[in-house]
Amino acid sequence: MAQKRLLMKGNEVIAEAAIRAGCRNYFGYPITPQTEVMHYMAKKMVQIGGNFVQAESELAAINMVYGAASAGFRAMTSSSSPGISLKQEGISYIAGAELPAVVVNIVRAGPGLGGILPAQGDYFQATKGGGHGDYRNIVIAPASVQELYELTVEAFNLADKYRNLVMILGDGTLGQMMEPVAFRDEEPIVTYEKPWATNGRGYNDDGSYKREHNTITSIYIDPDVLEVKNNELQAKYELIRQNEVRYEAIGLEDAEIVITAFSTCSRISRNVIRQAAELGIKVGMIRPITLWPFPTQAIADAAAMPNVKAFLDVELNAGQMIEDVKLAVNGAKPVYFHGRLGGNLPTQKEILDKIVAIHEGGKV
Amino acid sequence: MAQKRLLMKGNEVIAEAAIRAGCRNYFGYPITPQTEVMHYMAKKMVQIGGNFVQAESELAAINMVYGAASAGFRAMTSSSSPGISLKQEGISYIAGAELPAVVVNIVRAGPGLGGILPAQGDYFQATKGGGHGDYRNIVIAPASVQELYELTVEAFNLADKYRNLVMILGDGTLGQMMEPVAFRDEEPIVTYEKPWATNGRGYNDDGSYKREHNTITSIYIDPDVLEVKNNELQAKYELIRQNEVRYEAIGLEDAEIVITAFSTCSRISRNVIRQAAELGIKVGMIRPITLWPFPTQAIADAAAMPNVKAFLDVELNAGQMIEDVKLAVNGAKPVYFHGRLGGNLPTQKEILDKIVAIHEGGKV
Amino acid sequence: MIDFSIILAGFGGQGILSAGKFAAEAALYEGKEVSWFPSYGPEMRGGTANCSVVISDEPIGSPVVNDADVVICCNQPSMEKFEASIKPGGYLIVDTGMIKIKATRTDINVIELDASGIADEFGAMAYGPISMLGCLSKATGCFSRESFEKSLYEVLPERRHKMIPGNLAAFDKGAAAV
Amino acid sequence: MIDFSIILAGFGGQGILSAGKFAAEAALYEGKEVSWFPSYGPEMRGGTANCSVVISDEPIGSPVVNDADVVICCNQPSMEKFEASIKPGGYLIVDTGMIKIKATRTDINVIELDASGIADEFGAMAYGPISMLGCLSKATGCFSRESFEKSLYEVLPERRHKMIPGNLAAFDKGAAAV
Amino acid sequence: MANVSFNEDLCKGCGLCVNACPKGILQLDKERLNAKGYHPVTCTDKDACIGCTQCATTCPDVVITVER
Amino acid sequence: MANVSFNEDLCKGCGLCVNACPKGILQLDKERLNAKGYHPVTCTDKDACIGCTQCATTCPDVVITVER
Amino acid sequence: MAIVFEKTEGLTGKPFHYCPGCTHGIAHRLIAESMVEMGILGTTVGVASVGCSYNSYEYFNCDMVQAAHGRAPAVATGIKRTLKDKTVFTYQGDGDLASIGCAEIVHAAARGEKICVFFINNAVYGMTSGQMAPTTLLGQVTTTSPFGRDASYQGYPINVAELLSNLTGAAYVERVCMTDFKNINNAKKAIKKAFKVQQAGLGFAFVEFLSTCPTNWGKAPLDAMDWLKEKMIPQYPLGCFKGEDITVQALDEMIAAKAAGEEVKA
Amino acid sequence: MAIVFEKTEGLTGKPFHYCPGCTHGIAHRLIAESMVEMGILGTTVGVASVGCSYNSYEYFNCDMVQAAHGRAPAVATGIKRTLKDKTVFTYQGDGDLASIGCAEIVHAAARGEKICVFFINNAVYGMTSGQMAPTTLLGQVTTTSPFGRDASYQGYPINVAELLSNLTGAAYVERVCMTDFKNINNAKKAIKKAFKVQQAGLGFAFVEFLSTCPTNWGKAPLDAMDWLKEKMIPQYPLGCFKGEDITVQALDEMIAAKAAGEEVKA
Ligand SMILES: Cc1ncc(C[n+]2csc(CCOP(=O)(O)OP(=O)(O)O)c2C)c(N)n1
Ligand SMILES: Cc1ncc(C[n+]2csc(CCOP(=O)(O)OP(=O)(O)O)c2C)c(N)n1
Ligand code: SF4
Ligand code: SF4
Ligand code: SF4
Ligand code: SF4
Repeated sequence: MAQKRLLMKGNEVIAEAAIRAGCRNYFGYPITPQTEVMHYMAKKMVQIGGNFVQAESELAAINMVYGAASAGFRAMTSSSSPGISLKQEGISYIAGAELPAVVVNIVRAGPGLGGILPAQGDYFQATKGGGHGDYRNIVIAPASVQELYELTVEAFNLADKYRNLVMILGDGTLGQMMEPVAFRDEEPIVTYEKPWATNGRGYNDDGSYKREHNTITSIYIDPDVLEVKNNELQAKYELIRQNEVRYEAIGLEDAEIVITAFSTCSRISRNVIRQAAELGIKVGMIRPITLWPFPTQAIADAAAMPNVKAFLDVELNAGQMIEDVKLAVNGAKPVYFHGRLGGNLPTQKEILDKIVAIHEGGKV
Repeated sequence: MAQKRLLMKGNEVIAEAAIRAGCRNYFGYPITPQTEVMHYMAKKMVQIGGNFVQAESELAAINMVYGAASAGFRAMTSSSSPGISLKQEGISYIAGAELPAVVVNIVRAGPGLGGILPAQGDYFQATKGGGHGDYRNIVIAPASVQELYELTVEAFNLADKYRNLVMILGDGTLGQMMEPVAFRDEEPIVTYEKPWATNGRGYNDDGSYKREHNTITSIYIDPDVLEVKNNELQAKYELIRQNEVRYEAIGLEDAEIVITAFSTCSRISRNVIRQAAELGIKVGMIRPITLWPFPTQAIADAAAMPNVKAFLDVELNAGQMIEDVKLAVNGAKPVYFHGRLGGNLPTQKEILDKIVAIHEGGKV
Repeated sequence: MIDFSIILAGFGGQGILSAGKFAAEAALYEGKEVSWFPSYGPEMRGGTANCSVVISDEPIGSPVVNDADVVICCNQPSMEKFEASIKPGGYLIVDTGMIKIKATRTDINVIELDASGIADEFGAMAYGPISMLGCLSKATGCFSRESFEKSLYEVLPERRHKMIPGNLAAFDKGAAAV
Repeated sequence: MIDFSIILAGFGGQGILSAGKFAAEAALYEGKEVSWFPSYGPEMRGGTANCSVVISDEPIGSPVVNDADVVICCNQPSMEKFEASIKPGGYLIVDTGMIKIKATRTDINVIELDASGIADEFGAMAYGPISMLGCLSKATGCFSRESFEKSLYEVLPERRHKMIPGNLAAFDKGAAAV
Repeated sequence: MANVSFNEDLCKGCGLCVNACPKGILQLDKERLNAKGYHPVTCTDKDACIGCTQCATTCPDVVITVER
Repeated sequence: MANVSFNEDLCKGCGLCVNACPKGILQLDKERLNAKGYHPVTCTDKDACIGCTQCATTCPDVVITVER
Repeated sequence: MAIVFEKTEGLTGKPFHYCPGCTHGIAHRLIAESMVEMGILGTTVGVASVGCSYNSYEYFNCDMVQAAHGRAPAVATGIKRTLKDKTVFTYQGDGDLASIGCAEIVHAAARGEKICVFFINNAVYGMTSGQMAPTTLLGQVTTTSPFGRDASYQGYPINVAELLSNLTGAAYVERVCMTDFKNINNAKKAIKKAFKVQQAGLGFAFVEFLSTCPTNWGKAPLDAMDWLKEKMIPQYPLGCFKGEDITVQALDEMIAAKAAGEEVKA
Repeated sequence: MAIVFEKTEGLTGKPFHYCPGCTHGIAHRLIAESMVEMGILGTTVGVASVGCSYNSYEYFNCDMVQAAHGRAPAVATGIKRTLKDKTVFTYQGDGDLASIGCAEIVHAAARGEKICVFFINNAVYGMTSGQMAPTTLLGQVTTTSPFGRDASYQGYPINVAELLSNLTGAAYVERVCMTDFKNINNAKKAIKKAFKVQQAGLGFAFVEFLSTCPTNWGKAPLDAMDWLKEKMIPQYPLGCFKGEDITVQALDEMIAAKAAGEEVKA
């Protein structure tokens, strides 16, 4: 049974959700606008006997996660854009060593030190690999505080299930806002055996070892071995692509224009759909919940629908997810773009104006 | 006049080219397979009175580049995949502060510590932004030691011209191989004024300052100001897209199949074209020399040619540039893929087999 | 009610952010969708503070408010900044104890209240914004006095329940001014 | 000649990499396209060394050689590893001073030479691989003795020119064995 | 003869100068708020100022100018 | 009574054990190469071994076993 | 009457955004005044870091570069190596310098990089709202040590001046505070000495300023000053840890000799 | 006759890939033997780093994690915090630990992280072919100091043991070498003491091993040993820099008390 709705800050909900998901190991370094995740953890972990370490840097934090995950424990870190850039080597290592881990990026405006207000400029970094080599993070984009909670819990399950890094890609809006959240009485935690964990070989009663030594590594110096390893990784990613795509589709059945938007932009767009309907323009939306794996098929299917005349991609960046949208649409319909930069959010009016322009401009 | 052809190692040629381009500031941290760039610089810079600093890490190195570039000097660093991941924050800062800088990535196989043999698994990282925020590096992919030389010189010009980071994306093959290189007697160095450089305000004879204080920064805490700044950046990127696309096109006029490949893969593919011709299959190639800006138009034009029936993208990764190829082709023709991972190179035979399969399989 | 939006603004330490939370809690108590969003932008260290509250019967779009139905101003810089953000027909609630200038717009409803006076009277800064919530509730009905009261009991820890009567009194004083 | 490919392999320190460079330099002197590529892979610290040299009239494709026209082996592990990489009709040049096993393939040309014997005779390890270049040149004509000689003058610094006669003599001894 | 003056709008009312003044003639003006919303410093006895610059040296916001 | 024996194929001919042996009875076999291509260590006078383990302790490649 | 104290031209005049009573402002002014008094404002490049002073480039009236969090010493290295005859300094907080930038500061010191580092130790992360810093005192409550810093869980404070003074490349290391007239004047002397150590080419010069953060300490400005004196100074004693023996006169002579083109032996 | 010396089961038996005469192998064996002799091979997790010993996880017969370059102390922290009753060590070279990993080692020590760090100082980067390390001696020729390390250009060697011994959280810091029977046995004592310091919960334990790199020093193995003795030891004196007063007996008592569930006061 769902409990009462509490008004809570997004960042704190992430922390609470992680704890509910059984995560007892948080390693982080402060940065706006995600600091409340840390503050919450700093208090709670001490109270419940978990581990909270304020690392000396984001690099150290991600590598502490690497260590705790190697030992077989649920572990997480959180940061915001510049800090996430610093974690890229570590993220690539986690991919190479196939460790389950959860990383939260409450994105702020960049590049460089940039600003501290919300943005979605780290989409490419998160989904295509900001680190080196061929790897994929599962990337989840919640759109409300309630989803921050549910999807954070889910993130830990997915991480363990696939021995993969799961990134929660939020933006400053989600992290800083308060919204009602209803916690469940019991979390749907799935427990996975981790026979690979490096937690000590252990001794039998006769003094012999319980098992051979385990090793966690990402180096395979022989290219043939590394190629096999890489192909296995790719096969795992294919499996994830098949099983874990999540998205929300609204009003596709009669939409003339389909908005693609995630997280904060999808919230604003939802209101626009209502407004457009008042103007007699039928607008639908596909909201990717997993940014990777991307809902390519859903978008391709929508692109094949005769009622759908165009797509409008809305992002808090200069146009990043739009590439994945276009790859899915594959030329079948035009794809337009509206974006805001620097920490500003698009208004409903801006988006509506764009919709009207597309609709009227004979472009539909 | 071009001088005599000398047999030189790719990595050493990069270093020599940089020096010829007027770069007197090298900051780096050792990593295979690019160490010879450092070794060459360590010796040469001392001999010619330039600056060589072995930084304490790749992070420090990129930030030393940031400093030297701020002061108005040509500066560079080089590394390989894991080291480049560590530079992502710095790269994003360089983008935000609009500093000219050259970064060399002699790519090795990943993810994680991976292997030390050649790969192209850092394509996404280099071209879409491994760091945070909306920015673009100019990314150049030489395919021979001679090109390593010429394009490295060019990289410094482009960096200054656009106040932008230019990345030379090579792979272990190019860095480690020796090939003939013919140096020019004189380099086509373009000198740009840098009135923005933070090199001291200077004093007039009367003790007054020569100018107001200059500042180099990437933080714009007001979102409206940052949005303007971001839009200016995007406008610059658009300009670069218009002016600086480079590619090589081979045999498109009658090609049935067009290979897209860069660097080492394009070399191997060139031989395949010859072999395919012997089998009566007409194969052409578009070889991007700039990976960003990407030769989207050239590929779109080829996709529109009636003789072209399909594309085959060949890479040393699990399929990265293929996304840009598909975005350019935009559904007009099928795009196939052949890739190798882990440090292995595709053989001519593998590629040829793929060509034959596409050709025969009625897929063309 | 769809995306009814309120901006509260003033100096840091005046209790602006808390007042916003109380408003959101009260509406939540009524089963509404609510959001609260702090300004954590450039002015953070400048001594000013503001937040947006949105109340709605539908899932809320942007929690960041550009055009507000109501703006509650507790100091002069806020008034200069936010008066323009009020939708025509909306409300501007002004702490006349802090703000000496007058509203310039004529297409909005202006409610004046000596909130800082009330705060002085009740002995703590935080009562000022609370009294302005009284105006808000009375003028717009975006949440009721009952909900405000209930939410106080919900939100405040036991040991602080003794402060509830004071808060209600301040609230009522504000409401009385409308 | 299109992508004529040679693998040289042996222990580290035997002069394998340098011999490969000399071969490439000699072919370059003849106006050919050439490439030289060292193995810098897993075996780096294991005490073995090998490199690929490609000589061609056309721009060279991959400098990494999988199927070689010629394999020059200076120790047993190399022979075990690379014998299979020779194209049918290609050449295997074996240092019988170091390698006690016999080639197993019958579809290739095997040239045996006591290169380490020659090296002992000339007083330095490096002469062994040089003598095998003599075999290479003579057997395949991928570069001439003249080019080899000229390239020695080009590549070696003046102070080491005194070593050229010895190198040529070792080269000739190898060539004579074909 | 000395004079202390204040760039009042920069004052943040921190009181460090008040504490630093050996003559005890500085005080925060609890009656007024400056543009930034702080109670600014004020000099209660201009004539008593000895121009020692201790207040100015201690002020983190470079509010104070001293003449002597 | 002591015995020193070698896992010869692991030996890299570094000579550290030769230097460590207080009896001077170890030597690299310049006549032979082991599978790795090194001249392996050999004991020139097995009977003189006192089993002090100094060679084994010094060997970086754990080549040597000592019995006593 | 003449003006005996006014805003230095070493500052741009833009009002500081620091909180009331925050001594960042005093440190800024002292550095700015020193540059002007030494006649090097026009030949100095400063490096701002990430912390409350992230935009100190808007205040210092010399050329300024804003550096990534912790990397100011690397940025300064890049500048100083290219501008050997200019003066280069960094301005860094304790989170920036002692935590994320630990490797950069240790190595700049070890390299004997000829830069000045001005280190603002306020025992807390100011900008990001009061998290524990490496310099946070045992028992001190912060947003990430809500039950007080506990050595067995969060480790011990790092005494940066002492640590760096161990490195041969560090020529001058001093710790000062800005609690009162005398100490403020001492702090300025240390700044000037640091600049001179750089000008004389002796190596790395480091001044640690004990500084208040009234906001995140949750204290009124004057109480913060008291807390600094009572709690911080016992953990972080004031004084010169390296280069005490180098006199200003000796420095001046070295600088003059250098200007005259002579080789200087340190 | 009984076997008095044979390969320990603490090693997997996989032949080392190290160069002839490289003392990485000795350090490996000593650590492995110590774990077996102390009965902790089954309860220990080791962290390999990036350097010639990158794949030491193939040699040590305990559970092993391979860490990113320089980050082994952070990885070890993540492991130790989750496995409080297990023994955790890192094995790191001087490039790894003293250069890129400088922040991580300083902070692990400052936090008093209850781990053992085995630091192989061979004054050079081995794996990547002989570049200068932070520990390279003045005048030493390397591939990146081709004219010899020059203090004014490349700075001074860092004495890591001395540096870390400054940090309160470092409970035990010792420097050893492996040049001969006696020193090798001393090194093993230090390893065991370090493990015991961890078991007793006293904090961070650090053993620096002066080690040879014949390949990159360009020296025959025996000459490398001589060079180490003649050149390295004067710069890096052997000895205990912290925790000398802690006796093994005292440690054993603390460990026993801990096992008996008593609170230990350091
Ligand atoms: C890579 C990165 N990590 C984290 C941050 C967030 N951040 C900004 S300032 C700061 C701490 C500043 O503290 P300190 O250096 O002590 O300076 P103070 O604010 O106290 O003056 C942090 C963690 C950042 N901007 N970049
Ligand atoms: C991030 C990163 N930077 C650089 C490297 C390349 N690298 C591998 S080992 C090494 C140096 C190792 O030297 P050291 O730690 O002294 O160990 P040794 O090899 O001497 O035992 C370097 C720089 C890397 N793998 N990852
Ligand atoms: S010290 Fe400065 S800011 Fe503080 S009260 Fe005095 S004048 Fe105002
Ligand atoms: S010490 Fe070991 S590796 Fe070296 S020669 Fe002796 S047995 Fe061989
Ligand atoms: S938060 Fe602290 S350090 Fe930052 S400006 Fe305010 S008082 Fe100063
Ligand atoms: S390179 Fe040096 S450190 Fe590495 S294995 Fe060889 S001798 Fe040992």
